[in-house]
Formats: sequence, structure tokens, C-alpha cells
Amino acid sequence: MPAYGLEIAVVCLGLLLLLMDAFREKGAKSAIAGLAVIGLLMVLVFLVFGTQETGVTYWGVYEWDNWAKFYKGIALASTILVILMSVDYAEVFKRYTNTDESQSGLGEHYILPIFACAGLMWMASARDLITIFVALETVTITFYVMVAFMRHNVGSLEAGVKYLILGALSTGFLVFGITWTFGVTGAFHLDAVGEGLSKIEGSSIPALFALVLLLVGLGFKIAAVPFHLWVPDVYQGAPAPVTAFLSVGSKAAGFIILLRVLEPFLQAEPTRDAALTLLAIMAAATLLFGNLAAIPQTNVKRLLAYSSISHAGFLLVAIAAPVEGNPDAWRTVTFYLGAYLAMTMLCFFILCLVRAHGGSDELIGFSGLSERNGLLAFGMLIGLASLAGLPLTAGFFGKFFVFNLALQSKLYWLLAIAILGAAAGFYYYFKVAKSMYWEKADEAVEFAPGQTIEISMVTRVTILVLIVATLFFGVVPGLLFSWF
Amino acid sequence: MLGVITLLSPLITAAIIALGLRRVPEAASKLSVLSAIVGFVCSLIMLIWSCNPVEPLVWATAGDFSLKIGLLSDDKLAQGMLFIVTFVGLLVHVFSLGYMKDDPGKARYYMGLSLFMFSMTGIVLADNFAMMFIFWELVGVSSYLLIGHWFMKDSAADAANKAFMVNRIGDFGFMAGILLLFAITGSLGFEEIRTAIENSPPAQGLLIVATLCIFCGAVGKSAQFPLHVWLPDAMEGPTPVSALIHAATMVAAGVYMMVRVIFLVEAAPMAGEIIAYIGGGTALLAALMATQQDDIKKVLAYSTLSQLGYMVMAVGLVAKHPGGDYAGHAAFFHLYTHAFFKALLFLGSGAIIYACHHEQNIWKMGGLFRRMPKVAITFAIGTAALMGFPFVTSGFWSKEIILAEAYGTPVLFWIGVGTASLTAFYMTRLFLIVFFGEPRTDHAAHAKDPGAVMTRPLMILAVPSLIAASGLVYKWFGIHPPHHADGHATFILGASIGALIFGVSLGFFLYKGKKKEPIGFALFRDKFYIDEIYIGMVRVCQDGVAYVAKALDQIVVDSLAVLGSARLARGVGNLFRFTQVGNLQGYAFLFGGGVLVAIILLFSFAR
Amino acid sequence: MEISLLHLIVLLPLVTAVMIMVGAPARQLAQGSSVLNAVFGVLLFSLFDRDDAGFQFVASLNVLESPGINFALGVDGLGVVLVLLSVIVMLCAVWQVPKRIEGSEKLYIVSILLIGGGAIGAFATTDLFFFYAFHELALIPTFLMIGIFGHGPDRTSIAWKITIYLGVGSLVLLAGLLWLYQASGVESFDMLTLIEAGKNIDAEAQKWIFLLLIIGFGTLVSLFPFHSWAAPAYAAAPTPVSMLHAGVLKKFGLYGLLRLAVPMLPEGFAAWENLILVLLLGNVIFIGFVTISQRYLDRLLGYSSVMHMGYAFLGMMALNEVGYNGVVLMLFAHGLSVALLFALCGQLRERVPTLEIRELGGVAKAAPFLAVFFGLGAFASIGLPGFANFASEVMIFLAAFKDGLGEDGGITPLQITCIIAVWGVVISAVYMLRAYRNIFQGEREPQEGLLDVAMDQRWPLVLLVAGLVAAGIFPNLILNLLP
Amino acid sequence: MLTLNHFLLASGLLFSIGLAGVLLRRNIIVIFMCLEMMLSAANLSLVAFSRFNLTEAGLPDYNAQVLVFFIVTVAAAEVAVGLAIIVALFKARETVHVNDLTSMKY
Amino acid sequence: MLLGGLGVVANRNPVSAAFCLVVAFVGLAALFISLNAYFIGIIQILVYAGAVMVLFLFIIMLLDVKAESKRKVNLFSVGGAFIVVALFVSQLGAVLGAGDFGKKEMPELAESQGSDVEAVGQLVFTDYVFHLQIVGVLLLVATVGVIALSKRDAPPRAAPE
Repeated sequence: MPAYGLEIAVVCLGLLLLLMDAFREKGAKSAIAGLAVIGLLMVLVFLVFGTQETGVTYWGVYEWDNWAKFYKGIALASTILVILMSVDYAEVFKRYTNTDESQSGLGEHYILPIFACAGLMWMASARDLITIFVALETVTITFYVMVAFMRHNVGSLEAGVKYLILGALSTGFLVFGITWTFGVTGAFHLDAVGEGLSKIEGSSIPALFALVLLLVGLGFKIAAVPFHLWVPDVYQGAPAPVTAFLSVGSKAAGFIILLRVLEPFLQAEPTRDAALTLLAIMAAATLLFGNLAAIPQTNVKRLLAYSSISHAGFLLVAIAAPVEGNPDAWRTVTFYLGAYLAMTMLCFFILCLVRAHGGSDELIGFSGLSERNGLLAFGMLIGLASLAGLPLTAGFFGKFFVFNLALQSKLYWLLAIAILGAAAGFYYYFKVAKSMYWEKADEAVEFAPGQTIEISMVTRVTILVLIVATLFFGVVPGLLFSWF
Repeated sequence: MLGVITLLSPLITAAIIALGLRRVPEAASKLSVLSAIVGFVCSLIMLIWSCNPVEPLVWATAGDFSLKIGLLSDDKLAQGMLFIVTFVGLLVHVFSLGYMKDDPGKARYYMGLSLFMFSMTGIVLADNFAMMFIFWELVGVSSYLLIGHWFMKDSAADAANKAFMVNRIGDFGFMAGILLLFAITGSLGFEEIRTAIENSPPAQGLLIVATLCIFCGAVGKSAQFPLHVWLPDAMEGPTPVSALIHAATMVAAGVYMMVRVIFLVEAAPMAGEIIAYIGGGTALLAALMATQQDDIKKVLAYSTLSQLGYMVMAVGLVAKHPGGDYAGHAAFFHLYTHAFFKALLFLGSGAIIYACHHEQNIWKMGGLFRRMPKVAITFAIGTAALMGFPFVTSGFWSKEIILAEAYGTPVLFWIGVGTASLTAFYMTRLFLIVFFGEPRTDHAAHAKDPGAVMTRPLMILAVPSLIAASGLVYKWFGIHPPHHADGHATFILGASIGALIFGVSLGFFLYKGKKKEPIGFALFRDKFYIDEIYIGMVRVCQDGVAYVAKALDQIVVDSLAVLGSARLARGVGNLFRFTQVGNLQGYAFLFGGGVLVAIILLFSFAR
Repeated sequence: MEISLLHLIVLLPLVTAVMIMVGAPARQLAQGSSVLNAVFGVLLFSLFDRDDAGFQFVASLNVLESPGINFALGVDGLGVVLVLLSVIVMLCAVWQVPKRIEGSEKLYIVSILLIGGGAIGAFATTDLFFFYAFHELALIPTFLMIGIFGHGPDRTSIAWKITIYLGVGSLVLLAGLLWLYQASGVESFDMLTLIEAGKNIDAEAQKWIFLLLIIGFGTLVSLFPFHSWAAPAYAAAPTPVSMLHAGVLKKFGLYGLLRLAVPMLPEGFAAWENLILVLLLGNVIFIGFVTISQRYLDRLLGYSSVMHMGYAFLGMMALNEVGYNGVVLMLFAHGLSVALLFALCGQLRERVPTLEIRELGGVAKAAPFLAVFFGLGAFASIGLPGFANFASEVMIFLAAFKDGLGEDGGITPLQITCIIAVWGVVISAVYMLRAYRNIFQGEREPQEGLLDVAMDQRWPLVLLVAGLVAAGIFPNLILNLLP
Repeated sequence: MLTLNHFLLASGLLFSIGLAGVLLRRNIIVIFMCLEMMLSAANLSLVAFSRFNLTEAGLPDYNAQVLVFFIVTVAAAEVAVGLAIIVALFKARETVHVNDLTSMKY
Repeated sequence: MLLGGLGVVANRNPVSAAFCLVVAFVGLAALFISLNAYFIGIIQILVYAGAVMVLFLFIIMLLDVKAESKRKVNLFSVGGAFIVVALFVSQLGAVLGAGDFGKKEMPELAESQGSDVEAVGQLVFTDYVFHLQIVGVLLLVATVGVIALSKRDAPPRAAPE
């Protein structure tokens, strides 16, 4: 099966479900979710086993290499998890989408991620700036809708508007950047861009200008300081599953695109050093901001937002490391994102469940979780440990390779900052562990103090799978590498 | 081989008692006495027919370096000392059978005794510093255990702690000395060190330091000034223990060790001077203190101090007579005569105390001569020996030699003489008050001789106190008889006898038939306030410093460094956090600002 | 890959922990497995071939090709000693778990198993990554244990302090290890390969790598300026945790230095010698005085265990085999003795209202066993002959003078340091005996109904003392193992 | 004669004006308009570039114009969604004033 | 055109701002045409000046947003905004100065067969058909989203989170 069939399949799945949703008034909407999950799983299976050999390029713009394959995988997996999450989150949705307890609106919420997923997959193999722009916008616009989806929830709407305005702003810069890239190199295709850059004579300033504008647009996607400003508020306001999607799916896609776009700039002599230095500085700023600002947080969602900023920082360190043969940077970033998928999704999954069972996003909502449901507490613990980068979890290897790269390229100051950040990480991640295990359950807010949390079989299995994945790749990272 | 037996039998005994016989004190005591007998027999055999050497046992190895446990086989000094230890030890064991008859902790007591016998034997037989240090420490432990035998008494517990601490301070010096010698000569064995020093004399300064450090050990163990304070308190222990450990053997270990390494003193005369003066000073001070004590054991304790001072002085005097270890033998000679009569005196006092229902204040005794004659007579013999009653007592001869040694240096000589007369004085005082006059308490009134198990040892000890200086003994111990080659013999003789007569008569006139202390001399009674001074020093130098250290640790290291950095992180975090103003336009503004900064940076990097 | 005895020893606690998590009966299973593991440990110790200087029981399983990371196990003399120590202490820790626990017994026991198992793994692996990872295994359990089951009002802040402090330390350590790995220029995290390849790291790099390592490991060993986490944590932690932490985990840092820094970074040692000498004096003397002024027994024990680490560093700085062996022996001895003391301290805590030394007294009347064994522990820790601590201290002291005087015929800085450090022997005697005298001796009456140690909790203590005495009388049991 | 610079300057200025609007105006709808303006400004420079460096055929580079086409389309879609969100917001909050949207901060 | 843009920023009343925007867009279209990009010009007018602006006006009317009431303008932020924009412009100037675009005269166009509409259309349906598909999906999503967002229902509850 040719690679581009995957997106087609996904889109078709989306359309199918849309029709179903439209013409099938009664019946639980979760059926749609189920179908969506099954469908996407099938696509995932096809991705892994059914697709042709990598190394093909369609229409000169659709790249089908290992990276594309892996990032498509990330997109699919995160979408599946997000939909599963949404099922558990349905209660909350109902509360804020309709006044009556009907399920209208749920359908779209299960379906929109699918289209977003298609967009992400396109991004994964985008090879020229126009494709990048279009695919990116597809994802972005879908996200506008999904963020603001709980339309009776002020938080969600506010988040939606903030995301909309800042997103549009970044889009503006991105477009301007593309324009200038075209102006300097006279091409949209990245290879051509590379050639164009390599034979710049005279000042490299216009090229750098173009680069900055592109970085603005992409930095917004990956939440790099100083273009991170939307992250905390939007993460906090958006529905938890959407937040998860933002922080995994769109971040991963953003990174693959960043890598692809930067490649020509980093190979072209005139722009190389300046670009690397700028990236390093961005990385440092992101690390410091994300980690330090997370320390005083009391809202878990917001805390995870800052943590996602900080992880962007770590990833940027890897990108900023000018190791000969960028594959190292690619490998590191990709591995990190793979691990990041598992651990972040784990955390958000549990966040959703806690939220849906009368807790809240606030830290206090997690107090005594270990007594309300041991599995959830344990899962969260593993997730947090991995985010904090404790050994024997996948997250550790992410940081491990990043530090390694930084050392290899003699970026000692950056390494120092990274270590500082990681150290701060211990504090704010363990804060959650503290309230889960130390505090008593009866402090849990809202209704039913100390009531245990019942979770469905599917959820249980999913969580177990995520836990096992997090731990497994923490012990045997080799396997993950073998996939790209 | 015999040495091994002597060494191990008490250890095994101690182990057995500790593991099995805690509940059956009778068996424990019997076993312990048995082991003491074994030890004594072995040592006697070794003394008369010297024994065959044993292969040293490797204790700890590290690469090519190893610490060995080796027993001196054919060494007069060691054999003599061993004989003393086992002999007195045996008698004390026997004596204790009576003295500790109905003590609840009897088993523990005998365990301690056996442990002590083991460690003391170890010290005596040690052929290198490492091994000696091991047993040195062990002796300290057993002494700690025995002093603190009645650990439920605050005074006893404190005394035990004090003894241990002070000894530790001495051991610090000892260890340092060993280390320095090890660095200088590269070996730990006594013989090796001796040869090394003789073959390649090291830098004098370093050697002096090393010798003095080694001497520190002796100062601690043998309770020389300034570390003498623990010994009087150690009298809190059971009296037989005082006799064995704090009079006859352990306190003499320091002197023994110094004699063992006498070649160091010879090689570093400077150190010898200092040692000699410290010894002399101790002898005098202790004698002065002894004159005003009311506790019978305290008197004896201080006299022990001053006698030890004699010995140390003799050791130091070696420097005066380069060549030949004559003075070393003088010290050792006095050591071993002293062992007998001081053990005798202590056991005697033990008997008295026992008879007076654990009454120790001499002013509450009196008139005991008629009531307990056996003890009184033996005690008298001991006293005579201690005073150095001319010609018939062993003490006289040993003291003679030392005085002869000291003759070269007037200060020390006159100190020696003065101390001798002081000794005579306070012993007269003690004897008069305890044995004559009217009994001042009904305890004393009803006192009578204890059973044979306690009196026999006294009698046995009385014998060597008298004849210890006979030719046979010289032969055994390899000691040259006191020959006064030099012409001042008569002068020295006269001096010592004169001192004796002066002291005795003074004491006689002062204390004849007195019911209470006629002369109150606070300075002596309160031991020159040295204890108080030390307490003050500890307050300042230890607790004070400790307090300051704690404060520094908490304020600087903990609060400032650790918490400070944490606070800093949190503060910066808040700072960053407040850039998230929440206002859309604010974000847009910062966003634009970010873009600008990025552009400016990038342009500044551009070439 | 073949299964070796080491696999059993390393994996047994972890597997047990998982089983308990899944729902097996916590206490019985843990006790059983700890006994079994101790048996294995002793077996390993006896099977170890003393003539072979290399690594034994080697087994390896690749988990990452480049850079080569293997789940590789293997012990040399150093490793086998520490593994033995770990299994013994762990056995005692598990059996010292209090009878009734407020809160989840499951969590309690699982945490202990994880801490102990992590330690064992760290000592048994020959792969740099797993060496690091196994140690980190203890971080979260410690955090939870102190927070949930800890003692004292300020346990929360203490739990934070130890967690963050150790976290930071291990991150610095990670940087150092990575740098070491890159400087050695091999594509593998296998320690043996690294050590082989790492002989020729240039001096400048060595200097900075060593600094990172000494800070990182030093934090874990509570080297002087980085010690302030240790004592409060030991005081606040539940008894088994403080036994494991002070007894076993603390040794990890020194193990690392002996294993990596000593063979690979001689220049580093040279460059920072004086600094480290000063710091270790800080441990021995400064912390010693701090210890003297402690008013609570648990704090006192904590600080004393910090203090003794100074000797270990002293022995290491001698950089000769005497010092090396002395340090190893000290690790073993200190581990056992401090575990013993903390266990007894825990027993005491269950019996008396406060651990403030001044408020106690005469306990020996009511609890002779407790008194005797505490006395033995105290004697051991102040280094009296007959206990392994003494042998180790003597060897460490001698090591400093083993190589004779300095070139100028004077004594070297190391030797001066050593002589000053000997004073620490006096200091430790002061605080230990003072505390012992105040708590157990004297005329003060212990409060009513104070019982002696329960019979079934006695034998672990006996075991510890036996180990100490055995290694004290025959130090070569341990020393023979070392090259 | 007009050089490329003039066009770029014009588009740049328009872009900046849009930015200024985003930063200055308090009304979300107007802000949104300004964003549209920025997009079109980009378009201008695109077209200018395409006009000024011709292909071999001597024709403008129509790729750029295609991109413009897409940009316009995307912009339109964006406007639709954006306005929908704004309407929903207005329904919920009766405001389109940015300063009222500060329920989440720090 | 620029004046129109300024008007958008300057006008306090959204409606007139919108009209200014229309003006700006028309001017923009004119520029396009002057650059021989007739197709783009037309699109600009149709889509932007036409559809989009109508949509805007419609919404403005619907919500009948009053002119921004005079809230106290934070001088700091306004000044900051001006500074940012000014700096940005100067940066732009720098770029233009650095680049060699200044020398580029407008080249003569070759004689093209057919209008540029054909050319663009040609490209769009040949090379760029893939992108066109994506855009199609994008529009679909937008539609769905808008519908989902603006379902009518009972008045909202004030449930702040």
C-alpha cells in the first residue's frame, strides 16, 4: 500500500464517521469513538506492517522516509489515545457543551481529532514550504475548534480566543517567513532552498531574517520561549484531551517540521553558525523559563503546560547541538518525542480520569489518589518519574541522549542550564506525587470525598500499556531506535 | 606456644562467659580463675625455661603490606612483665572470689577480668606497634568495663567514661607517634624500627616529635601529668580491679612500653629530658595530693601516680646515660617491685573496705590493728616497701637505683628525694589513722579479718614485696643488681634514708591519735584544682566549639547555601511566572518583543 | 545469556516488590525473599574465587547498540563485598519493619525492597548506565517513605531536602559520567572497557571530570559541604530506610569513586588533592564537633555516620592498595555498624517518648539486650579492636604513611591531614560514650513498662554484630578478596 | 522607477501596521482584522518576489501566486472559525474586549 | 492602501475600521494588478473585500459591538507597542538595505500565451493538486468546526472553571 494511502484512509474514516454522526440520531456517541479508535488502529497496523519500503518521494513534496513513518505513528497513536481519553472525559464535555444531558456535539469531538491526525501525518512527510503551510494550517484550525469546544466553559472559550489570536499571529509571521525564504532562494522546496542558500553571495541577513520568521511560526507550535506565551493559559483552559493532543501530537509534528526546515539552513554555510547560536539561546531560555516557572504552580494542567515548555527546551538543546551528521540530533529528538508520547499521555489520561470523577485539575484534587485508586496513582507516579527523567523510565533516556549531545558539541553552559532545569523538575513533578500519596483523600475537593474511582476495562488496559511502555523503553531503549 | 596459650586462654574464657555463662556466675568465676592459673603456670615456665618462638600470624594484608600478630618469645623483659601480670592477676582473681561473692554482676565482672588478662598479655607479648596498639585499646575497653562495673552509679559511669576519654587522648598521640615512626622507618616491628634507626639515624626533630607522641600513649595509660586525672576517679571500680589494673599492671603498661622502645629515647635525648621532667613532676604533685586525701583508695591511687612518676622519670633519664639500657631497667625494676607491694596495699585496703562494709573514708576507721591483724601486718609490709624501708624491702632497692640515675641532674634528684619523704609521710598518716587509735564508727568497731580466700593472697604478695630484689629474681628478670659503682652511693643512701625518717616522723607527730584532719590544706586536698580547670577547658574547647560548629552548619551550610538556592529558584520561577499576565495583548506584545530580540540576536551573529 | 547467581540476587528483591504490588502477602513474602537473598549472598561470597582479580559471575544482555549499553552483571572483590553487605543489611532492615504500620504496609515494604534491590543492583552491575540507574531507584521510595511514615514534625521539608539534594547530586554525577564516557572515547558504557580505554584521558579533561564526579558522588556520600541532607533524613526516615540509606546506599558514592575515579583519573586526584583533604577534615573534625552538640540520639547517629565518611575519603586519597583495602573494609564495617545502631535507635524510639539524650537514662536496667547491643554498636563505631571498623581505620591511617615521608624529608599534606583526622577518634568516643552513658547508664529510673527487644527481632541484630566481629578479628575475610 | 524594495517596503509597512493594530486595539474583532491584514501584506511581497525574479520563460514565478491562492483560502477558513469562536465567546461573556479575558494567568 | 491600514488601526469604531480595511484591500488589489498578477488581484477583491469583510461586518452588526468605550489606555503598553513596531520597521529597513533587492528594476515580461489565470489554474490542478486536497480537508474541518461551535441551545450557565 502506497504511503499516501494512509492519510486518505484516515480522512475517509473521518468522513464516514461524520456521516454516521449526522444521520444516526439515537445510540451512544461512544460507538463513534470506538469505531474511530478501531479504524485508526487499523491504519496504525498498516503503517507498521502494510506500507511500502521507505525512501520514496511523491510529487516531489511528499516524503516517505523512516522519520515520516515514525512521526505518522506518533500522530496516530496520540490521536487514538486522545479519543480514548475523550470517552472518559465525556461527562465533563456534556456539562459544558449542552444544557440538557444530550450527547450532541460529542460526535464532532470524537471526529475532529481524526482530521487533525490527517494533518499531522501530512506534516510528518511535508517536504516543501507550501505543503508545510497547508498541513500546518489544517491542524491549527482544527485545534482552534477543539480548544474552544466546551462552549459554555469560559476557560475553554478564553483559551480558544487566545490560541486563535496568537496562532493567527504566528501564522502571519510564518507566511512572511516563507515569503522571504522564497524571496531569497526563489524556491519553496526545501532541497531547492538549500541550494539557494548555499550560493548566497553578499549579506546573509535576508536569509537569516527569513529563518527568524520561520522560527517564530514553528517555535509557536513547539512552545519555545519566547513564543510559548499561549501555552499555559491554553493548556489550562482547553479540555484535557485536547491539551494532551496539543502537547504531544502538535508538538511532535512541529518538531519534525522544524527539523526538516532547519536542515537546509544548518547545512548552508552562511546561515549555519548564527542559526545554531540562536537555537542554543532559545533552548536555554526555554529550559529556564519552563522549569523555573513550573515550580510554584498549583494547577496540575498548568504545571504540565510548563513542563511541556521545559521539554521543548530539552529537545531544542538536541537540535542546537552542532554535531557533524545531524542524524544524531534527529535520532535524539525522535526518541525523546517517542518517550514523551508515552509519559505525557499517561499523565493526561489520569488527569482526565481524576477530573471526570469529581476531582479537579488543581493539585488538591489529586490528594489521596493512592487510596482512591492505586493504579491511577501508580501510573501518575511512573509518568511523573519519567517526565522528571528518573532512570529506568523512557524519559531518562531522552534527557540522557540530550545531555550526551550537548557534551559532544561542547555546549557546557547549555548542559549546565539543562541540569539546573532537570533538577527543578524533580521538585514540581514530585509535588504531585506528594499530594497523591502523602495527603489524605478526604481533602479531595468537590463531591464524594474519598470515594474510589472506578475505571472501565479499556481504560485500565490503556493505562497499563502506557505504564509498561514507559518502563520498558526505559530499560530497553534499543527497540524504539530500531523503528526509525 | 606457651605464649599463645597464655594469650588465648583468658580470651576463650571471656568468650565462653559472654556467650554462655552469664546466668551462672559461679561457674563463670571458677572458669576465669582456672584460666588465670593456666596463664600463671605458662608464664612461670616461660620465665624459668624460655620457650620456643611461634610463627607470627598475619592479621590483615593489603597487597604487599601486612599487619602481623607476633609474640615475643625469648625476651626477658616480656617474660618478667608477663610473670607479674599473671601472678598478680591470679591472686586478684582469687581475692575477688571473696570480695565479689554476692555481687549480682559477678559473671560480667569475671568476663571483664579475663578480657583484661587477655589484652594485658597481648600488650606484653606484642612484638610490633600495630599489635600493641590493638591490645592497648582492648586494655582500655576492659578497664572501662571494670571501672563501670556498677554502671548504675552515676559516679562509676562517669569515672569509666572519664578514664576512657583521657586514655583516648593519650592514644591519639600514641597513634600519631606510631604513624610517624612508620613513615620514618617504614616498619612497625620494634626490632626493625630499632635497627632502622641505628643504621640510618633520621632527622632529629621529627624523631623527637615521634618519640614524644609515643610517650603520649604512656602518659595516658600510666596517668602521668597532665593526663593523670582519670586514675583517682577510676577507684570507683571494685577494689580488686584497682589493685590489678590501676596499680599493678595496666597503668604500668605505659612504662613497659617506653622501656620496650627505650632506644627511641636514647636516639632522641631531647625527648628524654622532657619525659624525665614530666615523670618527676608527676611524682611530686601526686605525692603532695596524696597527703590530704581521706579516701583510703584515693591515697593509694595518688601514691601509685607518684610511683609511676618515678618510673617515667627513670625512663627519661636514659638520655643522661647514653649507651647501655641501665636506666630502662631501673624503671622496669621499680615497676615490678611496685607491682607487688602496690597490689598488696590495694588488696589490703580492699579487705579493710570489705570488712568495714564498703566504708572507704579513713577517718571512719581506726583501731583496726587489733581487730584484723593479718591484714594489718601484710599492709604494714606493703607500706614499708612503698616507703622504701631500707635493705629489707624491695621498694627500697628499686628506688635506690632511680635516685642513683637521677643523681646527675640535681633538680630531678631532689624531686625524687622529696617525693620519697612525702611518700613516707602520707603512708604513715594513712597507717596511723586506719589501724591505730579508737575505732570511730561501729562498722570499724566490728571489723574482723576476712576469710582465707582474701587473706591468703595478701600473705603471698607480702613475700615478693620483701624479697623481690634478691639475686634469683635478678637472674630471672635479667636485671643488673643495684651496684653503686659511682662514689656518691653513700650520699644517695643517706639522702633516701634521711627522707624516709623525716617523712615518717613528721607523719607520726602530726597524726598520732588524731580523730580528724589536723591540717587542712585545700590546695592539695583539691588536687591543685586540675579537674576543675579541665572541666572548664572541656566546656570551652569542646562544647563551645561544638556549639559554634553546629550553628555554622545550620546557618551557613544549611540555611544559606541549601535553602538559599531553593528559595532563589522559586523566586526566579515566580518572576518568570508573572510574565504570563493572562492578557491577550500582553502576550501579543511579548510575542512581538520576542521576535525583535530574536532578529536582533541573529543579526548580531550574522557575518 | 546465561543466568548467574548474581541475577538471582539482583532480581529477587525487585521481583518480590512487583509480586507484592500485584497483591502477594507483603510482609511474609518480603521476609522470606530477604532471607533467601542473604543465603544467595553468602553463597556468592563463598563461591567467589579469591585468587582471580578480575570480574566473576559475569553475564550481559544488550539493550542498546550505540552507545553500547548492556544489562551486564559481574562482581570483583570490591563488588562482592558490597553485595554481601547489601544483602545482610537488607535482611535486617526487612526484619526490623515495625509490627504495626499506620498506612499501607504494602507501600512500606515495596519501598524498602526497591531501595535495597536498587543498591544491590548498583553494586552488582558492570554497566555504567545500570550502575547509575539502580541507584536512582531509591529516590522516589525514599521520598514517599519519609513523607508518609517518617518521624518528626518537619519530615515534609526533610523529605524534600533529601530528594532534591540527591536528585541534583545525581544529575551532576550523570554529567560527570557522560563526560567520562566521551573522554574515554569508546562507544560503550561497559565499565571494564571504559576503564581500559580511559587510561589516557588528558589532564585538563580529567581535572574537570573529577570535579564533577567528586561533587556528584560526594553529595551521595555526604562529603563535607554537601552533607546537610543526610543526618536529618536518617533521623526522620523510618528505621529500615535509614538502615538501608546510611548502611548501604551511602556507600554507592565511594564505590563509584573507587571503581571509576581511582583507576581513570589520577590527574584529577592530583589536581584537587588539597581541596579534598580540607573537605574530608571538614567531615571528620567539623562534623565531629557538630555531632557532639546534637541533643537527639537519631540526629547524633546520623551525623556520626556522616563524620565517618571522612575517613573513607582519607583512605582513598592515599592512592595505594593499603588505603584502598582500608576503605573497602570501612565501607563494609561502617555499613553494618551504622545499620545496627539505627536499628537499635528505632527500637528505642518505639519504647521511649523522646530520643532527647538528656531526658533519658538508666534504660539498661529495663532493657539489657538493647543496652548491650547498643554498646557493641557504639564500640564498633568508635573503632575499638575486635570490630571491623578498627581494622579499617588503622589501615586507612597507615596507608597515608605507607609511602614514607615527602621528597623534602618532611611530612606530606596528606599525612598532616591524617594526623589531624586521628583526633576524630577522640571526638567520636566523646559523643558516643556520652550518649551511651546518659541513655543507658546512671541512676535515673527508666519509665514504667519499658520492654526489651522482642525475641524475633533480636537475631538480625545478632547477625550484624557477628558480621562486625568476624570481619574485625579476621579482616582478611574481606581483604583477601581485593587485588 | 519602482524597484523591488518599494514593494517590499510597502508590504512590510502594511505588516507592521497590522502588528501595531494587534498590539493597540482592544477589540478582538478588530485585532482579527489586523491579523488578516498582516497575511495580505505577506501576499504582497510574495507577488512582488514572483514578479521580480522571472522564470526562464520570462514569466512570473506562478508557484508564488499559487501559494497566495492557498493563503487566501486558508485565511478565509480561519476567519470563519475565528469569528465562530468569537461569537461563542460573546454569547458566553457578552464581551469582545481583550482585557476581560484574564481569568487564567500566571 | 497604507492609509487604509492606518485607518483600521486608528478608528475606534469597528464598523469604520472594517471599511478602512476594505479600502486597504482594494489598494492591495491594485498593487497586485500593477504587478501583473490579475488573478490574485481579482481574488483579493472577491474573497477579501467581498466575502471576508462582509462576514466581518455581519458579525460586528450581529454582536452590535459599540465603539470601544474609553477605558483608561495603559500608556506603557501603547508606548511599548509603538516601540516594538518602530523597531520592527527599522529591522525591516535594515534587511532591505542589506539585501540587493534595491537594484532590481522591474523586468519586462515575456509575451505570455494566455492569461495568468490559466497559468495558476494549470499549476493548481497539476503540481499542487495534493495541496488542493489538503485545503479541501481544511475547509471541511472549518465548516464542521463552525457548525459544532455555533450550535444553538439554551442560555449558558455560568460555570467558571
